[in-house]
Amino acid sequence: MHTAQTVPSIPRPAPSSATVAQENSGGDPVRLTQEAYAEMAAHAQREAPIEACGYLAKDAEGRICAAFPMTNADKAEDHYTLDPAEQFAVVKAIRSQGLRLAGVYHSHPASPARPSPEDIRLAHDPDLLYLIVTLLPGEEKPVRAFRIRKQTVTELDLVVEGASLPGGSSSMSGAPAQEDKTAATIHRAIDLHGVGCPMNLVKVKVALAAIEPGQHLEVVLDDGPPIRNVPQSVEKEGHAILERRQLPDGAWRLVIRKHQ
Amino acid sequence: MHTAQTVPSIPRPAPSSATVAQENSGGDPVRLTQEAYAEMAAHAQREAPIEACGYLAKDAEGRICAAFPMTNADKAEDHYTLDPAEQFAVVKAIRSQGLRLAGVYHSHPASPARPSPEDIRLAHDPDLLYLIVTLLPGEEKPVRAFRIRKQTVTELDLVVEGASLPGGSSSMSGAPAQEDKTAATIHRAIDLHGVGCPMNLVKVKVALAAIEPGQHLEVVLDDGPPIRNVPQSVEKEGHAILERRQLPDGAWRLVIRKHQ
Amino acid sequence: MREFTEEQLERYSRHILLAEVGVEGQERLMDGRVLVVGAGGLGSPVALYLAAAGVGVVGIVDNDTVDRSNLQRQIAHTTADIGQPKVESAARAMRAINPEVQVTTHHCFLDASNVRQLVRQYDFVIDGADNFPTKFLVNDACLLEGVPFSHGGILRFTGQTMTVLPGKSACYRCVFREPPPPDAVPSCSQAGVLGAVAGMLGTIQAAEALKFLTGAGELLTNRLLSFDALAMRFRSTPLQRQDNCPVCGKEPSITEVTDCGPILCAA
Amino acid sequence: MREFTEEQLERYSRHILLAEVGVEGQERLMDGRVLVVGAGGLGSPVALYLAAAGVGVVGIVDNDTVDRSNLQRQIAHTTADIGQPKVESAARAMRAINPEVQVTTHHCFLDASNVRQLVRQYDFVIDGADNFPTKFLVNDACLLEGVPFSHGGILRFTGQTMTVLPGKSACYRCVFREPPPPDAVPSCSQAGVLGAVAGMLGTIQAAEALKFLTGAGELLTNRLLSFDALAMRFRSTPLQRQDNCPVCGKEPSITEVTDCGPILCAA
Repeated sequence: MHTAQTVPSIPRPAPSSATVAQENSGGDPVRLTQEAYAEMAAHAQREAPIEACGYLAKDAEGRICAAFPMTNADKAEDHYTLDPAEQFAVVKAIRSQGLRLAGVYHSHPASPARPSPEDIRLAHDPDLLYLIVTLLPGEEKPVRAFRIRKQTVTELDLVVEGASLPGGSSSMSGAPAQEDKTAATIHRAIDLHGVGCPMNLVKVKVALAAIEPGQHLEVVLDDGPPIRNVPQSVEKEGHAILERRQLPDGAWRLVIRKHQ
Repeated sequence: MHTAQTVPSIPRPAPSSATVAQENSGGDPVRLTQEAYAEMAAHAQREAPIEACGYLAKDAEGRICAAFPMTNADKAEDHYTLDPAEQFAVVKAIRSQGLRLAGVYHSHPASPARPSPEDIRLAHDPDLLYLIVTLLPGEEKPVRAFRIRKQTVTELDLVVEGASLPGGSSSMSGAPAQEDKTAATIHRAIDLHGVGCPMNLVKVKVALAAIEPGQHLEVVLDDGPPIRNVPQSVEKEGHAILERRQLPDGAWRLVIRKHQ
Repeated sequence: MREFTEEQLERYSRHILLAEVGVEGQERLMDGRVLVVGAGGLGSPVALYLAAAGVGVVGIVDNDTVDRSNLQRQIAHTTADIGQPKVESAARAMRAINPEVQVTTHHCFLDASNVRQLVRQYDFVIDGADNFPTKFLVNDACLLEGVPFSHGGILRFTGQTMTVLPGKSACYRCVFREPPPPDAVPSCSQAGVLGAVAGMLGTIQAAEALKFLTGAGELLTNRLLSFDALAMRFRSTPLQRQDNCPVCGKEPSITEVTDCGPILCAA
Repeated sequence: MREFTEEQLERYSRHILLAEVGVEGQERLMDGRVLVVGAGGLGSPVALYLAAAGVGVVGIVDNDTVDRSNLQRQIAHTTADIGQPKVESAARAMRAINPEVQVTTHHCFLDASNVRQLVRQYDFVIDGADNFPTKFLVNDACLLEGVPFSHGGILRFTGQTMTVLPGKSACYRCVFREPPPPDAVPSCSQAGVLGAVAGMLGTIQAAEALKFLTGAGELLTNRLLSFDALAMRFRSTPLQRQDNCPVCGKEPSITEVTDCGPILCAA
């Protein structure tokens, strides 16, 4: 957190490719799950034209599997500051899910996904990854990953995986939407937009009670406590989460198979 | 009880000495405590001119120590029937106090204490004593004891004892009254006539709380459950019962010394 | 599946969230029928918690009216209820908590003439009676009718409870055989009880009823749970069905309920 | 000695009859002052039984209003009370049971700015809070002010409670040291609780308060009483004061209460 806490709130000029040392690391590529990418992309879209920012978490295999949208305390179109008040909570949330802090992401709503001089100057943590998402249409790489050590930027290869999504797509052509195809036949669906904890879990349980064992329930849950709490409670009662992906509006879509 | 239950409810003529075989048993005298006598006498006075009747109980030493006033179901001036509905309850009460049934008493409000022909004819239990109390003034023997076997009456010697009453009198000159002298100085007195269980014990405890340890509380308690319950509860809490005697109206007077 | 209204989901959310209760368990509660014998120290908390839980039908049987001396522990009644039938007062409190619960009041003495036809209308019975003859009457009627029940008793600072599944677990007579002679039950000083002790025991009985209806957990069968609130110690005594139990043994001598008043029985 | 009215004697007769309470004990109850923190699942039965017992002054502090989801277990409130401050609703129920009790309502959050001045006005505090920061706040304030209290917590089918005599017996921090990190406390599925479990724990806490005020029996000090209502098993774990306890140890690091919100505390 000391890294993120020291990100200062100063304006920075538009990104210039001149200041970025473009090197390829040559090592293993950075792996990013589709959910995490979708979360970043959706967040960037929600916040545009303001820069979106947040933390990234990696799982035991080192794969970046979750993005944690945070508040850009600057509320600016060309720079960002992670809200210090949120940093503790998010790092705790990451740990509570058995994940580790992997890096910081932010968006460039109107410029390519390359670090600005300030991005470089203020990147204090040599172990963190810096991911940048651009909303510029037609960009070949809408998201890029960098390591920044001693003011030197190294771009890393980035692979977006759909591994946790059976039937999911690993295309980078935008955030996955609810209408994406899925292998599972949905027997019942409930939309819990705006339904907080713990009533959302109550409604999931009621919906599960109404289908047969082995059948599938589709649930849309709000981001934040709902997505952090409900799936784990559902799994604890023996049901399986078949799919879990973020929607463009930040909410999450789950497909739950009722326990046999 | 079978004896008492079969006492029929028929009128009988005034007692006639002619029908009574007057013999002295020559054995040990019947011993009667002052409390038991006082109870019978008080009951006779309360009921006059109706005949009073009830059971008598004896303690482990064979002494008649308690009289249990019962209802004369006939409500007549010259005959009596023990109310059958009360008989079970009274016999249980006698047993519950560790006593045994000793006999039956009744009063002759306007004639001497001698069995009438019906008293003899209807006395079925050869093992019970039959005591008769007279209210006739100036009688030498206001209470007499008889055994009646096969229609034959034997009068037994009768001694009234005051043994259980410290400072009590064994004179037969009427029932002991509340104003009798006692060794204890009374610091507070409460009259619980008509106050049932368990409120009587509540009030005794309140009164005891208001005096100093070692001081004396005088309490008047109703006969029946109150006198059976309250003293034992008071003793259980460490207080001492200094005196306990029955009053002419059947109620009981206790003197309690508050625990130190 | 029952359709829950939004209000029901909200009201019962804390039960539905429990894995061991859940939607099905709450449905079973709402379909359940429990008879509470006695609307006094034990019956008060039982009645309130069963109502709160949304048990479908709660019957209460009690012949008493509210007395001021009840209010030190009988929390279903208020000062304004003094003189009114306890079943009415308790029913009012239950309906105020949860208007969905159907409360059936039986303002009468439970006796041999009515106990069997009453208990057989219910899935579970709570014995919150304050006297031994009624406790044996409830035991015998529940055994003969095959209705599970929770026995409960309190005295001063102590309480004891056990749950009986007729034919499956030890019954009250397996343990206590018959009522004590009435004169062996001291009536006066024994009337004292710490108010909260009634609550401690009644809430355990309510929990047993909820567990029975939902099927959650392990009931207090073949165990007598007792506690002393003075020392705040709890003890569990293992029990067994007795072959020679007069009501649930191999050759039962009790095949019909009988009134067992304090006088007639003791002879 | 206090003069009891006839009505008071009747109302409190079942306490006066107890040798361990008696007239003096009932007077102590009537002179006693108890603060109930939280008018929810635990605070409800506590408030009702303290009122029934005639405790002189009962304070209740709670910032919440009655929600339908409370009614499954919070028996001091009714359906008609939904939306009203819980302290008002609980006070109404208490006064209905016993108009003699002076109920003081504190409709506010308990925090570092008010907790010490609040607890010091009472003889005993019941912790019926539903969150860890408040439980630690109550512990620290009671320790610093020397006010005995009962800790209580419930979750699903379980409950735990201990009574703390500051400077004499183990405190909550001797055992639990500090609040768990907020994300270690699962918020959603853990919201479930069997209604009667709240009653079981609250009535034990009420009994402890009554024992403390009357001086009867042995308090739950240096012991953690816990139970699992699913198995209906109770357990008592011996505790000891800890020399290195941050609030009641030899070199306490906590000498003032601090607000310990879920985020700030977790670092």
